[in-house]
Amino acid sequence: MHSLIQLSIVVLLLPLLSFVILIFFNRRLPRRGDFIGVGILGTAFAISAYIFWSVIVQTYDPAFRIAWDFTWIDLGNVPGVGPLQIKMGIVIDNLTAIMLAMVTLISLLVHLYSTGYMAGDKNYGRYFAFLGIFTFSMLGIVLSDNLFAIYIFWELVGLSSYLLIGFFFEKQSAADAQKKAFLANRVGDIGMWLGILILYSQFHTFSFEQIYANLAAGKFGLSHGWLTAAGILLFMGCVGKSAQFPLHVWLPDAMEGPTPVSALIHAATMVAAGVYFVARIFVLLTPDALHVIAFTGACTAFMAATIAITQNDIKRVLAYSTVSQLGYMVLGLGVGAYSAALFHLVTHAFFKACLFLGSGAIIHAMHHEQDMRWMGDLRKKMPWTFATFTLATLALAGLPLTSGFMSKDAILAGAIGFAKVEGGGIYYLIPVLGFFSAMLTAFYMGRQIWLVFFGESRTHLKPADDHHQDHHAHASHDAHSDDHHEEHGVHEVSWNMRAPLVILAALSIFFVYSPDPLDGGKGWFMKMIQTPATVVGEANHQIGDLRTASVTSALAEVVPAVEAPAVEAGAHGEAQKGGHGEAQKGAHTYSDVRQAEIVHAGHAAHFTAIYISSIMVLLGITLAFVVYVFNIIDPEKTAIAIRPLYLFSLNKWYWDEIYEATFIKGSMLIANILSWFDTHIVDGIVNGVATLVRKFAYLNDGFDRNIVDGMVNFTAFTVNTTGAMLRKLQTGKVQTYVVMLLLAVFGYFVFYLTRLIY
Amino acid sequence: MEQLTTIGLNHYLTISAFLLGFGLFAVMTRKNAIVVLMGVELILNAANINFLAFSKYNGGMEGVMFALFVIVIAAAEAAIALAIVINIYKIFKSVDVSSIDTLKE
Amino acid sequence: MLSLIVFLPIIAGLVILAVPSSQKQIIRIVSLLAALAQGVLAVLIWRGYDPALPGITAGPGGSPLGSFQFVEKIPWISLHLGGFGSLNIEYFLGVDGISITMVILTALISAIGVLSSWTIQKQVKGYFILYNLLASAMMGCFVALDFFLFYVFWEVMLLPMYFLIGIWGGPNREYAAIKFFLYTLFGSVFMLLVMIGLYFSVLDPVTGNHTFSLVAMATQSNYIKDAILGPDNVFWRYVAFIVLFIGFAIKVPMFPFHTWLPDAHVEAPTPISVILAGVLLKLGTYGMIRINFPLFPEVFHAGMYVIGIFGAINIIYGAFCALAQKDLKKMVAYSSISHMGYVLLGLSAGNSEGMVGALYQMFNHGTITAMLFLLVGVIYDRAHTRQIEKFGGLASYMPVYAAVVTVAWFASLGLPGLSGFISEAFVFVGAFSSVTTRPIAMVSVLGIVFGAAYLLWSLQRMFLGQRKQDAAYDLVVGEDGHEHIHFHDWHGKLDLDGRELAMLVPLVVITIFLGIYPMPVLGMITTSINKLVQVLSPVVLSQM
Amino acid sequence: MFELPSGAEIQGIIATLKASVGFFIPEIYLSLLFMLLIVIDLVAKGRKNNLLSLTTLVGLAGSLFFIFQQHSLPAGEFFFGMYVLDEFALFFKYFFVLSGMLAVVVTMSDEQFDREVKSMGEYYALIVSMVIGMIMMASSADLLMIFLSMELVSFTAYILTGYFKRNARSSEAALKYLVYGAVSSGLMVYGFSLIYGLTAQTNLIKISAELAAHGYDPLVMIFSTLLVLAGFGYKIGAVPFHFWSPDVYEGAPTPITAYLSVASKAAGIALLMRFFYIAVPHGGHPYEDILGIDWLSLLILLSISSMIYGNVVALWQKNVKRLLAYSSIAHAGYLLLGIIVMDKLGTQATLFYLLSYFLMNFGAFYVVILIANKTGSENLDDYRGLGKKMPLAGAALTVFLISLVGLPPTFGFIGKLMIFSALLAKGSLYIWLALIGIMTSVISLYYYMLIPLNMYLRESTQHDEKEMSAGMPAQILMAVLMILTIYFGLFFAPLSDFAQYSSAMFGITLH
Repeated sequence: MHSLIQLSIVVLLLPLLSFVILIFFNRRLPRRGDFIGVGILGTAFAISAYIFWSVIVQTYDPAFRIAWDFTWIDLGNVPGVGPLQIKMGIVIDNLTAIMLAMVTLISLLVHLYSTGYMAGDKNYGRYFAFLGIFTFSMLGIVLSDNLFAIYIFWELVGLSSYLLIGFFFEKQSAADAQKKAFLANRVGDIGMWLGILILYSQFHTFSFEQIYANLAAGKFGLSHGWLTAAGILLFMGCVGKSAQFPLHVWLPDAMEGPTPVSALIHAATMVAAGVYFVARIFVLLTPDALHVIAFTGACTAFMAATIAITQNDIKRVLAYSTVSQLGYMVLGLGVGAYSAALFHLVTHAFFKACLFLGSGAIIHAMHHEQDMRWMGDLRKKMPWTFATFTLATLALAGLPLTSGFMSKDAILAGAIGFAKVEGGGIYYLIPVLGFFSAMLTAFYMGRQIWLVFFGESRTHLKPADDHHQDHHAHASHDAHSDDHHEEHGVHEVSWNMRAPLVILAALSIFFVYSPDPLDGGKGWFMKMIQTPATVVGEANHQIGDLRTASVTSALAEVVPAVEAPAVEAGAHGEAQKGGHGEAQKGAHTYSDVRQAEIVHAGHAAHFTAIYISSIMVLLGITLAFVVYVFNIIDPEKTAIAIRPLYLFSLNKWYWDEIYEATFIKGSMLIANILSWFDTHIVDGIVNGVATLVRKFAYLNDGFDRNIVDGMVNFTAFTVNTTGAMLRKLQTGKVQTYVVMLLLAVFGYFVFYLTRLIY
Repeated sequence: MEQLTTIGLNHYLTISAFLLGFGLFAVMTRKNAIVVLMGVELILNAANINFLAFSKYNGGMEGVMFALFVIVIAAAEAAIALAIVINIYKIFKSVDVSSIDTLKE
Repeated sequence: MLSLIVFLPIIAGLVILAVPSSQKQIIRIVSLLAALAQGVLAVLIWRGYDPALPGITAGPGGSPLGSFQFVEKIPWISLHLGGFGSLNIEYFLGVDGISITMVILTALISAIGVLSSWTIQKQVKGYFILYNLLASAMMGCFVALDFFLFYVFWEVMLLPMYFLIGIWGGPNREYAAIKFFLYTLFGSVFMLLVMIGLYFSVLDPVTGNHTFSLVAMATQSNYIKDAILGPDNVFWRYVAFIVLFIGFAIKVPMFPFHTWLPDAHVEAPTPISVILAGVLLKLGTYGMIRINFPLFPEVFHAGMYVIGIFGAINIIYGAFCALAQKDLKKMVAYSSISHMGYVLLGLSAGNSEGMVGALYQMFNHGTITAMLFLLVGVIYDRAHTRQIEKFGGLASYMPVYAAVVTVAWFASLGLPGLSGFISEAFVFVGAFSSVTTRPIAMVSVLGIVFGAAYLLWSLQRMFLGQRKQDAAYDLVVGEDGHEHIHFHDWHGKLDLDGRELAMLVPLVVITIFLGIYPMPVLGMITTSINKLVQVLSPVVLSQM
Repeated sequence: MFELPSGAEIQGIIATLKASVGFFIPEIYLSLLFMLLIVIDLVAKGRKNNLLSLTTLVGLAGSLFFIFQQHSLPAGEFFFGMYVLDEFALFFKYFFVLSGMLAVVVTMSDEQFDREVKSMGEYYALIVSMVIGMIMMASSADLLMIFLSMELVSFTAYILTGYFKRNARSSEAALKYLVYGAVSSGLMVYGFSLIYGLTAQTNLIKISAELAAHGYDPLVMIFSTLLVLAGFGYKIGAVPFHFWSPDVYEGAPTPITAYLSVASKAAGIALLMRFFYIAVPHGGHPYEDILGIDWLSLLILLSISSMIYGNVVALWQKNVKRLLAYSSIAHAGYLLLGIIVMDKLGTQATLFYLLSYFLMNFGAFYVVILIANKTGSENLDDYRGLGKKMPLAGAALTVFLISLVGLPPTFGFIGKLMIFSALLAKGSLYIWLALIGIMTSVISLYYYMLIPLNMYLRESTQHDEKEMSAGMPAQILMAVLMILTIYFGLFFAPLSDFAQYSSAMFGITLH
């Protein structure tokens, strides 16, 4: 076993250890054992930093990959399949190494930060335990080498987010939010699970390596459509976890959790998991699947941005910006800008974590005031926070010299290239949406900065009772704020909350990633993470051909041509199923053509992208200034002027209401109907008759009580009525008996007589 | 002798059939227990006539034997029956068969 | 060994018979000892079990020894029937991969059941006699390899169950008891006819006589071609399969024969619910695996689709009904209908993954549902109500209880890392891999979400948030200044006490351990399942 | 008209009589016992003691010895073909004697007798004479013998039914029994006369030979057979000849009810089998038309209607005795199932079922009596909460009822098992019959379980939780019966073998 593997296993298990220790013993330990959590995470980060160093820095090789696995379940010699084992394993490549470092670092910082933020909470120890298991499951996703393991850790992430979001479970809203998050994720997981099932049913394995090998060898037994379906279904997992449209609704509510948790979940780990997973399965996504992904991402980015501009809760703004940024990443993957998307994943992780922790600091300082309308003029009181927060904001808005600038532009460039390659038309919608969202981002972040840090303090403006009530809602879980609230007002936070901010802010400056502030492509990241060769080439055999043509030829004639071969491509794929080696070769070459074109076109579009986006961003910021600094446009008036649009955005496009009305109400309705059906119909196929039975004249209460319903009821009923009639024959008059006797004899006689005659 | 022999088996059978019918009729319709019992006697005697007739026309003594035994049995039956009827009369103060129906259903 | 594990409880029952009914503690201890001894035996059997032997059919030379283990085969009754040679009934016990897990489960659950019966105060003597009788019968069903013997055990279970529900049950117990009795009897009487029919159709290859041995029946070549249930007599074979299937399906319980279950559960006392859900339901599916499918493989193949559909109906229908329940126990009852649906689905797949999943699900459902019912019992003992609305915010006041509940609930909704997940996963993997049941599997996946829905919802309503206005308990400020809750007329420990922990902790541990490393159980069953799949597969049929 | 027999013939007759007496010892012994009992009764007038009952018990037990000796004798007819000795007959001799003994025991523990009558008087003597009559029924080979023995049984039954002279129900039952019995036996005799007319024979075997040889007039044959069947059916208590039984069973003293429901039913079955297996020639295949008349469907109709009617109407009974009466009608139906199969296995099954029915039915009635002694009632509602007050009785009754339903591990289950095996052994021919049997037994579960339901699941109306003990001997007997019921449910091989051994008639064994 490679030493790095061993180390990675240690990294994986350390947080679990912290969970186990803290969940059982936190009350017996000094300081509820928070130092254990921090210490363990520190170790974990140290190790993964070493791994990062030795993988990325030492062996500077894009194709670096080591794997190890062991038999987890042995199904023996299965008829029709042969010996069948289910393996668990670990794979380390560049992406893994980077993610490992990132996750552990941010988790460490969050731990550290929480020691200040959560101090005094009555479940302090349990909180760190939950952070531990969360980190554990996230690392599991990062390291796993097969779909099954990923699914397992995927669900575990769901669980730990459930636990953390609902950490203040006495709050009804928190309890709702945690349930919502879990269920929304489950919906996504169903899709993911089905996708996994499709692949397993063909190859009887969960391992990425084998699945890709089989796919490349064209062993996929079902039609090409199934493969596309598999891709989209697997993507659904990401839709759930990475809060893509239409399953994004859980994420803003998840802000009910403690703010550091928001940083952890919504910046570094959980939401990143979805994107990471799509990256892992990137190679088996068919072009059609990729289109779906791209459009989903674009829609998400745009929708979230439009919502963010009207939110007042500081954390909600950030939440929606997260959704929007995730949209970018997914968009990036969809358009095939693989490395750009992942690049953005990492950069975003750092500056968004910074933003959240910063907002946490603010909220902490403001004694759990989250509404930006009552903030303002904090830059003097909290200089550190102000500085870091602003830096991160710039990164998020995507101004030059920041990490966000490079990654976002790479994605947008890819989008343009993609639109070109796919032949324009509808596909140009994607970059357009992307750029528009960029502008919105700049706008709402500018708004936030201004509302929070500039102007004069508006704390006093807040309706008192409202504030009071709000304050009480939190009082239940945070004794700390209770004690010191009245003594002194807003203050800069302590060092253990400041340090993380600084580190994270530093990590969102460009030179960390690339020497050239304008081109991330020159940086180590883009070099290490390169677009892998797809394994589903066989199917877009001719598509490839046409693409090469399409670049040169005019767009108009290509658009129909794109659909046409796609149809017969399926058939072709079926036909091809036999030939392995040839198909494989074909697969690589041709598929690479498509990728190559996109990348190439992306590079071509690089500067276009930079110009457009810079303009957009500047527009956004100017707008923000115009509105909030120079008050040339009065936001209230505007809001009233475009009230419907304003409300639409303020109410988050009414998604919650829609879901409430359709799915939740609907399933509850079905549930009630069915259970009525169960008690009244199934449980008494003839309950109507059964009631008759009860009404039945002869019945005495004793019988009534014992009457058995359902089918038995039916028997009981018929049996009893017949019985009731038959017993009337027993008149008690002996002469009637004699008559009966004779009748019987005579009846039989006639019966046989007829049989004799005929 | 001749005239006698002209009476065939069928005559006997017819008579016995009629007896049977009367007997059953009596059993079914009469209220008085005694009469009911007489009806039973009629049934048995119908059987007797058959036995004797058959044994006359088929030869063999079994029929005669049977008839004798049936008569004896009938006597015994009558004895028991009367005992029971008397007991009934003691209790119900009536021998109306149709009115005695406390046990039913 | 097997005889001992089967008849230990009955012996205990006889001992109890001698104990004066005033000596409640002695009675309890006697049956606890019996249960523990059973557990020890189960462990011994488990240790001594060789996973290499396949079971299902006879081993080499037609003798079960090559394939079954711990076999006890004694001629029990041999009598002469007119022209039909001699009627041979054997006292024939043995375990293979299919029954071994169930044996262990039964031992475990009945031990836990005894513990949870500690609170029974009414007619303790009679209760434990019946309880032990029931325990014996259940164990017997799982190890009997002679159809006649199996049938005897099967029917013997009914009466104790009837009385246990009927005497120690809730307010509406009469109704529930009779309903249970009639439903199950209705299912089993027809089994009698099929049993006789099989007897006349099967010859023991070794002795050449007609036989009740399930092992002999599992080999199609042992059937007389033109006998009533012989291969030529297709119509009656189908009828027999359906009749048997319904008989078992009622026990499972499969829609639409499931209505007895919620009533029985709601009325039954906690330990009996535990037994009922933990073991009895498994008998249905066990019967299918052991008898229904291997004896009529071709019919099974024709019917896979239908079985799968019923499985799907169970899964989703049960989940929906659970979603609508106000009574916690009823919700759990419906949840187990839903979970038994997974077993049916897995069986219908007819491939190793599905069947392994189904069998493993039987085991896990046994442990998990036992846990659920115990937990329901815990809260019912304290609050004397099971209405979900009557609770709220319990997590703050009963942390340990809340923690265990969380584990159990998440286990039940199939969270990875807990045993339930692996079995459900395998069920789906199997069902999806077989072309026949693929569409059904795709539909059934919805069950995952709704399962999560009703469980989380109940969890939230009962444990999270604040105490409700009309809650079944009061808030009082304890001497340490903190708030506590107080249940009316409950004087025991507020949170879980020692006995309850003793019942729950083993189950929790098992659930978690088997969720992380399932091989201890799977390792025992895979060989047999592969063999079974082979027996069921059309290839074998064509060779027949 | 008839010439007297010559001396030689008379010598021959006397010789035959002498020879035949050797085959007749048990009957003679029992007749002596009968007289002895009368004498004892005369001597020990008025004084109430167990002398009579014990003598009866011992005497009956003694007769078992003589019956046992008859195994060594060759099977065959004697008394000029009036009477037959074969394994079949022996089986029933044991059966009747044992049931007689049980009836005596049951009577001893029934306190109603103390209340109703001053002295047991000729009661036991009558029981013995009834045993004799039944034995003769089981072994008679001639129409005349059949008639005589049946009448003997009937007369004693009438008297015993009405034994509680001052009890209205008892007397009414006696009257009904008398009228109904007299009519149906009258009809039977009429049928006999017609058969005699057709064949000029009264011996069963000769009749069958005659019918086979010379054919017959179907119309008359049908008519006569139906009349005969009326007679037999009345003894069996099968629908539609059952009307007397509920009233009589309810009215009669409980021991007599038990005795009639078991023994006289068995006697009827014995006769039926003899008549249909022997007198009516038939081929191998059951459905092969037997002399143009489809006897089987006649019996099938009888049995189906009995099973359904008995079980269905029983659902309505509030009086336990009456409930058991209806259940006994249903059981007549199950017994007929065995006869319908008409082969060795069927006969064996029927006999075996009789044995099981004997045990469980007597057991049930016995417990009913014991409970009636304590509560003075046979009403279902008065059984509430008895499970606690009389634990053993409750348990025993439950076992007997379970056995009556036919659930393992009880005797009754094996009985049903045998019957259904016999049916299914014919392939798919009789499956539908078996199905009806099964269905009806499910129905029967319902009303049988009403009794334990009342005993255990419901609290008694008057709240005195004191235990009522039925007295040590009764307890023991009850326990023994209960254990036997379960024991034979698990180890029934000897009995079944015995039943099979006994399924031979006239040395003829059906294939």
